[in-house]
Amino acid sequence: MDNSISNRSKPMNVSRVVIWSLFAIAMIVAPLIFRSSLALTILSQMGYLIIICLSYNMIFGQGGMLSFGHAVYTGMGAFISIHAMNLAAEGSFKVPLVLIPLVGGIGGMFFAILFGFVTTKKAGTTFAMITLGIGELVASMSLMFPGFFGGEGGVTSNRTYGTFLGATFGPQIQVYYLIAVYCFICTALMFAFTGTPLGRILNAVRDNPERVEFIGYNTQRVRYFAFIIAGFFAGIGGGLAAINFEIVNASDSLSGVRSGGYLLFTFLGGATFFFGPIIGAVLLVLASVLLSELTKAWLLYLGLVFLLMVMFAPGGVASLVMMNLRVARFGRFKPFWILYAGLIVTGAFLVVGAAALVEMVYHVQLNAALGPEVHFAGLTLDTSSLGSWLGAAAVALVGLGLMEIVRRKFARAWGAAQEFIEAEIKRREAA
Amino acid sequence: MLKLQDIHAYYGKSHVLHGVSFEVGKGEIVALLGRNGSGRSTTAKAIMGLVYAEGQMEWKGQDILRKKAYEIAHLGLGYVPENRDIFPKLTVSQNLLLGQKGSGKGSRWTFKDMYEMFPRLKEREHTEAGVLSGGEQQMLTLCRTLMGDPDLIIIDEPTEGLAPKIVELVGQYLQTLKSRGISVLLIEQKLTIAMHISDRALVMGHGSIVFDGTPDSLRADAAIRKEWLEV
Amino acid sequence: MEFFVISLLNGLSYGLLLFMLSSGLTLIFSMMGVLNFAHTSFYMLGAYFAFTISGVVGFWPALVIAPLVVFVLGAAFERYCLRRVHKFGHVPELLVTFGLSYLILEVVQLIWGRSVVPYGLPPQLEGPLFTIFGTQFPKSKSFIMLVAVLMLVSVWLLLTRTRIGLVIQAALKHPEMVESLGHNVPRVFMLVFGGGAALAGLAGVIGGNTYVTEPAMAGAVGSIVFVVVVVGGMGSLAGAFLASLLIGVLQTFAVAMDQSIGGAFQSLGVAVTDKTFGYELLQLKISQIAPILPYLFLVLILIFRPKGLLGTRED
Amino acid sequence: MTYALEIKDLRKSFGKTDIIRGINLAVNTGERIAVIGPNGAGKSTLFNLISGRLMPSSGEVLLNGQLINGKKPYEINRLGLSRSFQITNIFPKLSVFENLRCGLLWHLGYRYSFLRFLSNLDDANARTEELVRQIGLEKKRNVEAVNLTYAEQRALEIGVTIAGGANVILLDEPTAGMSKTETSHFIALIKHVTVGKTLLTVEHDMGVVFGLADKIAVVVYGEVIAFDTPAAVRANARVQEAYLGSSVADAQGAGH
Amino acid sequence: QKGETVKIAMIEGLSGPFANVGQNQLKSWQFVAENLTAAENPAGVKFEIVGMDSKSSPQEALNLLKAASDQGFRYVTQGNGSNVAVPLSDAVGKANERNPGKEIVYLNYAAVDPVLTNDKCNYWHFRLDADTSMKMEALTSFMKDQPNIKKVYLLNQNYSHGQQVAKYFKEGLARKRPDAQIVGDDLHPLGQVKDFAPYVAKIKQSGADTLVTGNWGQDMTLLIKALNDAGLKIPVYAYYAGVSGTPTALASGGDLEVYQIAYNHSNYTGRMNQLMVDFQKKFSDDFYTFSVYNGLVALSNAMAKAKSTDPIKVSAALEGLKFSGFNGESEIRKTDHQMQQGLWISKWQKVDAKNKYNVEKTGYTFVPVKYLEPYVASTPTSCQMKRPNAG
Ligand SMILES: Nc1ncnc2c1ncn2[C@@H]1O[C@H](COP(=O)(O)OP(=O)(O)OP(=O)(O)O)[C@@H](O)[C@H]1O
Ligand SMILES: Nc1ncnc2c1ncn2[C@@H]1O[C@H](COP(=O)(O)OP(=O)(O)OP(=O)(O)O)[C@@H](O)[C@H]1O
Ligand SMILES: CC(C)C[C@H](N)C(=O)O
Ligand SMILES: [Mg+2]
Ligand SMILES: [Mg+2]
Repeated sequence: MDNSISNRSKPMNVSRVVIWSLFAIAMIVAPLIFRSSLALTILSQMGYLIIICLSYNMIFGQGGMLSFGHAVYTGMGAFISIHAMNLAAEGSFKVPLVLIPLVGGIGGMFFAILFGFVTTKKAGTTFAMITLGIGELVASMSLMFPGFFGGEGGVTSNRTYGTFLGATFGPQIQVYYLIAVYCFICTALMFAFTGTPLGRILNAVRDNPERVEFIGYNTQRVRYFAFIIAGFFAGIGGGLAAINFEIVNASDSLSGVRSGGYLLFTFLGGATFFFGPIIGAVLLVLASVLLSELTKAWLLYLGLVFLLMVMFAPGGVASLVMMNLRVARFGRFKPFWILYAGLIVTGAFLVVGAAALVEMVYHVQLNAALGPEVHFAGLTLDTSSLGSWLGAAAVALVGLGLMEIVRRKFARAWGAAQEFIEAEIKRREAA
Repeated sequence: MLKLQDIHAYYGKSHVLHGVSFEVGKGEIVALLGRNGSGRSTTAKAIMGLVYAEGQMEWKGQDILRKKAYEIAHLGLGYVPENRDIFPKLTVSQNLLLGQKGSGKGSRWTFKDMYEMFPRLKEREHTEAGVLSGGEQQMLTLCRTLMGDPDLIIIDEPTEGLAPKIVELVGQYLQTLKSRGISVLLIEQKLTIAMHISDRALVMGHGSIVFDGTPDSLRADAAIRKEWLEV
Repeated sequence: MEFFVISLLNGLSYGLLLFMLSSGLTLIFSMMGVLNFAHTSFYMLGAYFAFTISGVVGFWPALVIAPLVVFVLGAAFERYCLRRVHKFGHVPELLVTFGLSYLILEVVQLIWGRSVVPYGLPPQLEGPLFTIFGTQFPKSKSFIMLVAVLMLVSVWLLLTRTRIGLVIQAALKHPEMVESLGHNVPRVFMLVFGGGAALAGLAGVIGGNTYVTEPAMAGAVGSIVFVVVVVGGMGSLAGAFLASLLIGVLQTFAVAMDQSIGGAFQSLGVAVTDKTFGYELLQLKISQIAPILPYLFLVLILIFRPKGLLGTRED
Repeated sequence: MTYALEIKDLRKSFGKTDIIRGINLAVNTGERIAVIGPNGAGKSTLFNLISGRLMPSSGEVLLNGQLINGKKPYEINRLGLSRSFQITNIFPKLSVFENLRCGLLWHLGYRYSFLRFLSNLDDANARTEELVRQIGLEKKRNVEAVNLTYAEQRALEIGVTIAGGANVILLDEPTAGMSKTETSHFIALIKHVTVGKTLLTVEHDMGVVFGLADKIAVVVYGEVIAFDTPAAVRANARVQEAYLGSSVADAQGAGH
Repeated sequence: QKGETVKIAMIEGLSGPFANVGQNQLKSWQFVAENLTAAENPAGVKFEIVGMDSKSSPQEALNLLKAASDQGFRYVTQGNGSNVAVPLSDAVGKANERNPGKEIVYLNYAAVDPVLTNDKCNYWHFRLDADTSMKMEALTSFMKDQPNIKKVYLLNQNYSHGQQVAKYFKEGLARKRPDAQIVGDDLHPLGQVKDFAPYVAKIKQSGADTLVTGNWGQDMTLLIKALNDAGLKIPVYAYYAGVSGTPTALASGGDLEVYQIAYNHSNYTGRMNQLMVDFQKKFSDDFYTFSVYNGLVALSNAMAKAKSTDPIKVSAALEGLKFSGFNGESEIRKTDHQMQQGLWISKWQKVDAKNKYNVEKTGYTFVPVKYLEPYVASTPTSCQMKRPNAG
């Protein structure tokens, strides 16, 4: 989990060992802290989505291939896994459950080999559009073949057909740890990939495909190989999803919306950094499971967040993190503690006020007949009284005003810090 | 005509020009010399409003410091950038067409003039500009800017990549411009040409003007040459 | 014969509908390189605005006003959102439009509700225009065809009679240079984006009452418009037109074809039963996949002719 | 004997325009050749044909006796020919070090490997370090290529070109855009890194040409009108008229 | 149990493309729960319905099932889409097996895939709607008596629901009207058709005099529009003509002979009419998901019978339960948990003096044409119900 994919020295240094250990520990203790069964499913989903988003970023962030059809490979991996589980339960294909994700991986890889052969011949928009076409085709066709895809209901299975080291994989916690182990290994492998010759040449192909041809590499091959490897990991992610839900369903697993989600959240997490997609995967689960539980307006918020994030932090969350780390590394972070606190407090005012307005609007639109009261953030708002509306608007406006003041201060301080850093870098270079 | 006073310019947070002052008169060819990285191209961009700058900048008595590039262009300043910036997917004639402002009527220059000056361009009229040879592209950029009928033209390293014979041609061409009353701010590496055709020479070093005088006096000033041009 | 004529007519009218939906996208996608995922959201907005406006002033004024409102929204979006991210490249642009499509959808649902709105045809467009072989051809569809052709002509004039197209293409490569040549690049971008949005809006005004006006209408045509633009060839209006007609006709005739691969095998004497490997695929009739044929077509075109039918660029 | 590079009646036309009109050229191993000629004469096109970027319309290109026309750029590169570009063409988001290392991975046999770490490829890393030093960018070792100055980028361009250890090297206007002093440094660098190799370079700077080349090929309007030692070429009247133009006042119509 | 509160989680697509239907049904549940009379609620419990948004995604639905279980819900309900129902039923079964003491009962009020009460039947799943095989059984029984139906065209969405409609219809017709001909059997991709004119041309060419379709949503309204546009006025027998939004679109289409096969129609009198009218007054929306009513009444009866709200006891009581639903005596069949009920053929026409209920304020309504008794619609099941030993 280095700051930049391109600058690195030996793969085993102290800070790296620390980071990976923290990652492992976080995965081990997370279910001990969040104990409800919903939390456990959420954690499990984060686990395999991390694999999927990382695999997506292998082609997107590292290979410059904008795909609109990644769900094809995760989905096919999932379908193949679930059939494998059913065969295993019947006893005709003896694979222990712990190896099912690999079956999914091979499935994903198989389809990557198949479709990648045509898609990776091209890059840029052409690639993007072919993947869009293939994605739509696969998604539409899957519904037409109930034999393999199980029709509307999908294919179900039961993961408890065997035991492994005493685990039946009935309880979610066991499944979580299975996912966590895979997540850790796959993350490590994909990270390792960034440091291999193929991984580096993939970056070169992203940056300047033409020149790569003149240093001995066939760009189509490079893209194709990377695509296949990404398909493998995508398939593993799909396999784990199949184990987690014990059902695979075309409308969920293969749809264009899914593919779009991988793209959006990988980007939101930060495609230029290896660890960005991990953040993206976490956000994806939180947004789709928790946010929609909290509010009916979640799609509105999601749209807004996207718009604002892309406009103001086009490098994703990861780049925000790295920018702050950079400031910290140059010992300039001190003034920002208070500034961030200020931003958060004023921002909270703005958000609470604005969200209250939004919630009231939604309430009026959807459930007005259930009475004028909305419960929001511990408050009860009355949509029939002007006071609630004005109050919320006032809170939002005050928040906005204060935030603008803090933001200006922040921008100045930030500018100063960057100026210092630039100068410092120049100085060090000169030295 | 053009007057710069204490111009500071920045790329983001990095401070590149540290107080540049000079003037260019009507019908004058002024050479702006200096080593790589001394800030000459940045000066050109600052004039055209393409980098953030502070200070005072006047053109025909009008303040142009905070104007947008297209406004500045409409006031009669033309700019030929150093990396050519041709539009590769457009044909040669489309490139020239884009050089025109408005309908192109009343311009001192027509397509015909351009093609007469560089017959090579005429031959490649309908070719995509991206496949032109390096030198052809250089000719195209010169012509494209002229099509906009500027009163002052800022040319950044025009002889770059041109065959010796064409370099001479460009020299003549600049003098033709001068004879039509157009001022030229010439940024050059090749001292010989610059010294040969210019009325005045400026030398830049570390983001400010370190010499301002006639080519002859520059020739005479070995110390300046040694310190700021040749070492 | 009868079936052929009617199908041809259906194919052309469907093709022109597709063109109407995608002409604005051609403008934006091919000239600005922006994969505008919100394009069909503007289409939807056009329909809803027209619904509301026609309730006040009648359909015909709405036909003009609604696209203008969409134009303003599109231009504002370009001005305040898209412009900011333009410098970061195509993917952020795409994501901003993605976000916008969410927003538009939610706002539409807030204002107009989540169901179909009763946006009907004006009396002048109700009923059939003519009847051939006992099948009626509705006025509303004829009107769509007319508008599509007008769109083609006006966009074509705009692109060939002005330098807008050149300015944009050039500005994508070297925006600063184009500005230095005296062109107000930001304004051109804004106008083009607004114009593209307005075209979508116009399509919505007449598509909305000929078909259905509901929140799902944007998503339903979301990806087909890309198919048209890409198949036609980036940067080619004529290509988009040709592609629309081709897809329309292809799909319409495909509906009539009940042949399947399995059937072909059988007529060659190869036995195909439900035990045969891939039986489900083999027995799929062409008519069953007709509506998704465009995607297949897209994939094939991109493999064998990445420039598209009439395109000139490949990036 | 076989030539390092041999070109036989090579032709190329774009549409109706003939650009390369029958070029013959034979270069011995270890020779340094400068290719000069008016703008648009076809020098870069010639390089594009040799390196596989363009397909010849007819004719043959032989690399160490092996026919290479019609091959893909990467195939030709694998056979030991490498080129640089007139317009800088590097990997902007990769660091100097990574740029150079990419340049040599294939030739050290690492190909598409994804089972070993770059950091453990000691031979590749050692070579890269050496290259970094050779092109004088030690201080910018970890700087992304976009952030280099123009001259540094040009140096990197050459570095990437020679990294793979190709025997035949084509450089297209390597010194363009450099000041006099930089140019002379650069020439020294080129000489240094191409010792024992076959070099073809396009140049407009006569100082460079005469300083670097063993022989000069003059391309005019798609043909080689002279291929000789510098002294002989300088004396050649046709060359003077078509290219150098020192005394010719009527200098219009370059390339004709 | 009297006075106890029974919380039911409604896991449904409440945002996204099917939100309008989901929102309507959530209101229906809440509305009926509030308005149950003492006779309808013999257990005297208070039902509280909480909506949870699955965005119509099966995986989200499974997450929500966990969330519901965490929050102490013991009853869940869902209906829109067998693509969610099948996984949900499966997951409920597994969860109950793995977490004894936290059993959950799943009331399916609208998902009609026969598989749910056949091959994939599950003890904890109860279906309140009639499945496709039953509806087609009833429809073909109706057609038996319609001599002018000679050539039938089938047009359906190409996925399991559409395929099943075609399959069960063909079976039923062959049995009951061997003389009638199927002149076309077309499947089109779900939600991909933008203009149905080519299909209409094909139908016309086939010479069909009747069209049968299971289409819903856009695929339904666009089909009707295309039929109208082309002036092809043959009777259409449909599944989902009355779902939110579709009537509005139908009405703008003009006069077409559309029949709906369903467990209800829009012109009930008495209790159901009262509920419909009140609902429309309160929400200015239509109450059409009557299975909600049956669901709550059945649940309350079962609770009264079991004298408990414990899901284990209640589900045992639900099996084979007989109660008085909106169509009179109804039964939840013990073998497969499929409610046995009568079905209606109703016709889409303008509101008149006798049939006053104005659907979606379009001026149209669904007028009952024929009632088919439960035994007519009943179909056999292949379900091998696995019952938990305890309970
Ligand atoms: N886009 C940029 N961002 C940051 N710094 C820049 C940028 N462009 C130029 N610089 C820096 O500004 C300084 C002056 O550059 P400028 O291009 O003006 O020099 P120049 O005199 O034109 O040199 P050259 O001979 O290379 O054209 C250099 O130190 C250069 O590194
Ligand atoms: N793909 C192409 N299509 C059409 N014309 C082309 C193409 N590529 C090159 N040309 C033309 O071929 C001629 C030779 O170009 P080339 O780049 O080889 O010249 P050059 O000798 O390198 O000149 P310079 O010294 O100016 O770089 C030019 O006139 C150019 O316009
Ligand atoms: C639209 C983008 C996905 C690609 C774009 N044409 C480019 O490669 O520059
Ligand atoms: Mg410069
Ligand atoms: Mg050249």
